[in-house]
Amino acid sequence: MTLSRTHILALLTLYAIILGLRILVEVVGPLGPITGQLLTLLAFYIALGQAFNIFLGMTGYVDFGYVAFMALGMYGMASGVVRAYEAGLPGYYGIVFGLIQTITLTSLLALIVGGIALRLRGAYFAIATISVNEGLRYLVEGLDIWEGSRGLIVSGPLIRLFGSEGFSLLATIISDIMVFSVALLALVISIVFLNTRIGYALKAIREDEDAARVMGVNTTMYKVLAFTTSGILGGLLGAAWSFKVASIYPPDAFNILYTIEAIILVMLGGAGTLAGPIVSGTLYGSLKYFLAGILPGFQLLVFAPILVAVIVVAPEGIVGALRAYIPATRRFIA
Amino acid sequence: MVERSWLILGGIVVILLILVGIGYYTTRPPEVTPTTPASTPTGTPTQTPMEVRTPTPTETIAPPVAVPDRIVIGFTLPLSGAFSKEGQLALKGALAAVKWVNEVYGGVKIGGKRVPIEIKYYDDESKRDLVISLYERLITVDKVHFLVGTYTSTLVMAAAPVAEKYGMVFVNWGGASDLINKQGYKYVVTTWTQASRYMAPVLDLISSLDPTAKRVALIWKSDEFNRIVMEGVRSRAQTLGFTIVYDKSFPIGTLDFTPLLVELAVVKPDIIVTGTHFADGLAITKQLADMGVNAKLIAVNVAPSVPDYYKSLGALAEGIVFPSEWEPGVWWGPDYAKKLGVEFFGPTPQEFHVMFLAMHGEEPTEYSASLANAIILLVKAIEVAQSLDQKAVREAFSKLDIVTFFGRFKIDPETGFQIGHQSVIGQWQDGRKVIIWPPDIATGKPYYPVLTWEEKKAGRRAIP
Amino acid sequence: MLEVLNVTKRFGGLVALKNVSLKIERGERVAIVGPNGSGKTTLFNVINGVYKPDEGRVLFEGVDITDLPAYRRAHLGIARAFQIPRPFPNITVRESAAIGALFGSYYGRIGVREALEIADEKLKLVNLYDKRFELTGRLTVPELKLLELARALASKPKLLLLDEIVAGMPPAMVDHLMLLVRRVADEEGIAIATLVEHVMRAVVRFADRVIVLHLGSKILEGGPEEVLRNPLMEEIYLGRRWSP
Amino acid sequence: MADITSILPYYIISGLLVGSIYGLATIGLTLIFGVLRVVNVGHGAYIMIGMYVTFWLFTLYSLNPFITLIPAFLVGLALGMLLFYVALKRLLRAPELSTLISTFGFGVILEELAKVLWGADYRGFVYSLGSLYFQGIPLPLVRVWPAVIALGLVIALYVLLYRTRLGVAVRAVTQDPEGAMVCGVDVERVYFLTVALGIGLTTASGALLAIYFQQGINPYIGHLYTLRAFVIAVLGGLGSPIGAFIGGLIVGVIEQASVPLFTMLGAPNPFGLSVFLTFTLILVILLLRPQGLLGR
Repeated sequence: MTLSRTHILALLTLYAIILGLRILVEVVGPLGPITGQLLTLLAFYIALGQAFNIFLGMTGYVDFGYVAFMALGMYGMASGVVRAYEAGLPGYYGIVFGLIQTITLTSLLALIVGGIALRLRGAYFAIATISVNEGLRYLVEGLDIWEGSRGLIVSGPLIRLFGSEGFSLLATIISDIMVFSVALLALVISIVFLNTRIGYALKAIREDEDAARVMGVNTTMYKVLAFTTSGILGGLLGAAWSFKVASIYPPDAFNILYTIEAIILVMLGGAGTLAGPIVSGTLYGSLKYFLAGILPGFQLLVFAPILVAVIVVAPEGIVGALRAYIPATRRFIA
Repeated sequence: MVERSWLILGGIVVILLILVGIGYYTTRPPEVTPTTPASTPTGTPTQTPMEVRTPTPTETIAPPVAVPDRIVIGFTLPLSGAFSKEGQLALKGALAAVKWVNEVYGGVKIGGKRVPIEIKYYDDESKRDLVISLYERLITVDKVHFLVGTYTSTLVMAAAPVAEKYGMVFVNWGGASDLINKQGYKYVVTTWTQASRYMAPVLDLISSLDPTAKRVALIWKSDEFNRIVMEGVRSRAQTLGFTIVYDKSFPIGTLDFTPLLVELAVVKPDIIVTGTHFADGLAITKQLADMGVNAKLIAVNVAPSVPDYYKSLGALAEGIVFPSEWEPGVWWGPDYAKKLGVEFFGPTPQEFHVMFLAMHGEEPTEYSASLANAIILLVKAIEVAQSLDQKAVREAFSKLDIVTFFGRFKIDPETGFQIGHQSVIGQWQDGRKVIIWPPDIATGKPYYPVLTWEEKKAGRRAIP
Repeated sequence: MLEVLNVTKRFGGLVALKNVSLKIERGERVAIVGPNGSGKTTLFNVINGVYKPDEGRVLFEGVDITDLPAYRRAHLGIARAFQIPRPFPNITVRESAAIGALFGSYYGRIGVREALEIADEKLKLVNLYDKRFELTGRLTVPELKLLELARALASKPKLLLLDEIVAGMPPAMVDHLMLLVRRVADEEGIAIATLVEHVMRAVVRFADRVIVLHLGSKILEGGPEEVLRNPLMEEIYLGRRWSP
Repeated sequence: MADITSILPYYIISGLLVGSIYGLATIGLTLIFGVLRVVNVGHGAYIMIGMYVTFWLFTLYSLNPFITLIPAFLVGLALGMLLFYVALKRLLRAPELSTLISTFGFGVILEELAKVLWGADYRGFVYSLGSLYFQGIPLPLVRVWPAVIALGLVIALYVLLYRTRLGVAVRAVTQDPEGAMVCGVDVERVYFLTVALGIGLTTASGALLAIYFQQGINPYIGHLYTLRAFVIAVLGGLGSPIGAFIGGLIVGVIEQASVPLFTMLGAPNPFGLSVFLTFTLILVILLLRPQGLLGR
């Protein structure tokens, strides 16, 4: 799709609404059932979907090990902070160092996995990435990297570096801002990609990779580019989230469930669409959150059938279906 | 063709439904009737038919503090996902505690009034992302007065920062990791014995029984909890002069322990200590039996403290030793308080036991008792503080030295570490859990050395 | 401009191309003729880089491109229109054509906007302009072939490889298409190599030169009339008759 | 520990036993993928159902666990049919990944239903047949027989696929659905039967796993096997049932036999590293031979 100004404006408006609500909640307190952390949770899902969409939605490759990027992001940030604390450096050094580590680790992983495994196609690529993810997890546990299975706990160092107040700020507002920024960054990058050569190359790859090569698309480069971008964004999201969970355990951090969630977020909204992750992130996040309160213990029994029903009715995703069946929406929903 | 396949489909669905129905009908204990969804979030224990909210006795003394007409305690529990068993057990305890406070005790004594309590809870699906936003919802939307924790360290770790941010007292009853209280949180109060002290008394027990049994083997799941438990066991072993002859871990998610057990059979230790949770605790016991690996004493973490353990393993569970924060039959009552020279508060162990049985039709477990205890302690702290102010209640916790049905409660004022409570050691004897350590509250004698697997299969019971 | 020197390509034990050499000059139209399995398609794949030859070299404008990957050759100006159109079903006609422009010999010199303009221009040329916002997947087969051509032309090629583009099209359209290609090629100085299996009439009208492949070897080369009259042809096609 | 390496044969036998059940537990996954190109993300849930069927029938009616294999298989067939009609039929022509969501959702529904019906308790039973002795170490018969039965089922499947008309149709659809359709194969019926059969075999393998391990059965136990099944499926070649079985054997042997080897090398956490080794092996195989050991 070619993005018009209307498309971009509509997308940014959606973002602005969520961000605006978040700020409003911060200032005046929760609006009914809408709390700051709920909005951040939604932003988290939106960011996850938006970041993964750059790879999954645009290239059609399924990275079943996507959570490895988030995990490395969490570990990168957390170990940076811990290192700074142990070295007696001021806290913001730790955060800067953590960010650098996050970006280095995730881009390294993306380049290595992308360079090697992206030669595989379809299900083979998917399973190769599962193996990378699980392999990493057991490597961390088996060789006791980053405290191994004991888990890397950051809340202590953070409290000592920034004080209780500072830690609270980090765990809520600052990491919230980071989550929102990642979501926004992922959207902006998606828009930029779609409006330049890159987007066309990725779409050609998704549709027919061999033909794309003959037409002059350097498929390897664009695939690795999308993979790396998507991976780094995932890593940054993990880094932001590490302040919130305050502790990182390998089985949790490398949990394949996050990958499945990311796939659901992309597919539910509509792969390759820009508004898709916003719609699906909001829907998915709020369903989970509110059902947890309405039917504690039974919410998944309501949630899962809804998921199945939606995808059976609209296999191309919500936004995809809207665009397909209501042509008028194509003018402003991308 | 299609029609026939529909017929087959229909037929098999019927079979399926029948099977499901059998399973459901025969296994449904009366108390598992799902709570009516609409009313659960308010947290009132709707499943108890005799539930009556006690009207607050009217003692008309001008209240010095603004007292609400009820005090709401909020928490999340893993009611689905990996820890749903523990979560469900804990919820039953919470309901029992509310009933005791409101109906037996008559409500929290504050500002000259008696105020009933209420619980509000959500299902966190054993997922940390949800824990964060749900705890904030409890604080900001539901405006609960106090928080208690959720089950398991990893989830508690995610919840604590939120409580901290809003300066809410957070009574941690379900995270045993030593690390929680090492983070410098100001509002986290832990009621459990830390993991490092949890299983070590097993070695004290053996020292007192058999000075010749010195060769210990450790097999443990490499998760954070069992790792710390084993560190505690190791250091106690050193002090008491044990030799550790085998010490290996297995990754989370292992159900086949053959490679380790074969090695263990070669090593032939006197004592086997396993660090496990439920599924692996059951599996490892079964496989020790299958492989015929015998020892003078076999201690298994976590799994045996739940009655399901005996139900699943039958006679094979005989003689298995396990640690627990609490067991029904641990009569840590007013006598114990008197001996320590501290106050006793809450239901006596017997009272709690009877009430719980009446409410849920089953014995309380470690998890049920832990959450119930957290709520009862919170009530006491509020009464001591005579205020709903978080700082005041937190200080009251620091000053408390008290015994409840759960045992002693005393924390390190700075960190919130539990230093008063101690874990107990139990043993399955003839189908019943018997407390065998510490001696002053033991309900029976230890059976030692334990029966071999062959003897158990032949039907012998561990009756001392 | 294009030189194929002694190229051999094997697949396992099967020799698909045996020591084939040929030359195509700027602006020239060459038809490569041969029955099914003669190695035509393999030859195209060697020229545009899908396969690497086992022996021999490929030169383009005097540069050895034997080891260049397919996409680099596209940047140099070698474009290909596929026999069985390989549409990108889920994107629009206009975008499909624009991909040709973006990654052809304009590569790196134009942005999306210019590419879309070029796409529009070529779509007008092949009469698909009205359908430019349709999804490619909704086009008919002849329309797809036109799009395939538009996309190839949009890349501003120096050498256009037409992969049996006329097969399966109504005769009237074939003539129209051939005229169109010829006109554009003349205007822009594009050399064209086209693969032909049966439709010999088109060959005569269209090609300056005909190269005949059989069982992987080049057996004939020359002007169309000359080649068609050669008795070898009848042998190759097993006595099959063709319209003159 | 010199005597530990000397019992390596025991480890290998033990690995083959558990591996053959892993293999059977993977066949359903790979069969469905081969024919429908659907990755059943909820695979583990059906294993869990199979385990519960065996557990309940044994505990309630003292039915011989090996006989429960039949009802477990039937329940699987029913579930497979249900899965096909509810979650897959309408998505066959939809974007490939949409089935990922519906199969995931279906798996979650089964798990949550199991939790509501049977509780989240960790259950188990004790059923013993005595032991063989190999190198002086007991090899319980409740582990030997399930492995033998798994092998038998695989042979039966082989016969079904290669010696019957249905099998020919299934294989034809695997190779080329459109071609098969042209040749008069009712592709949708083949899809339907494949899903039913695949899920049936999966629940049957769950029953065998229940006999093998007997303990720790709970609604979420399937997760332990889903990932392993993915890996084994790729190892054997996606879509190749026989390959999956051999892949299972290999993974079983690696899991068991690499532990003493790592111990000998003095690794701090040999068990964890043995799992790491499994995944690394998969990666290497994928890169060298992406179609898997027996893939086309």
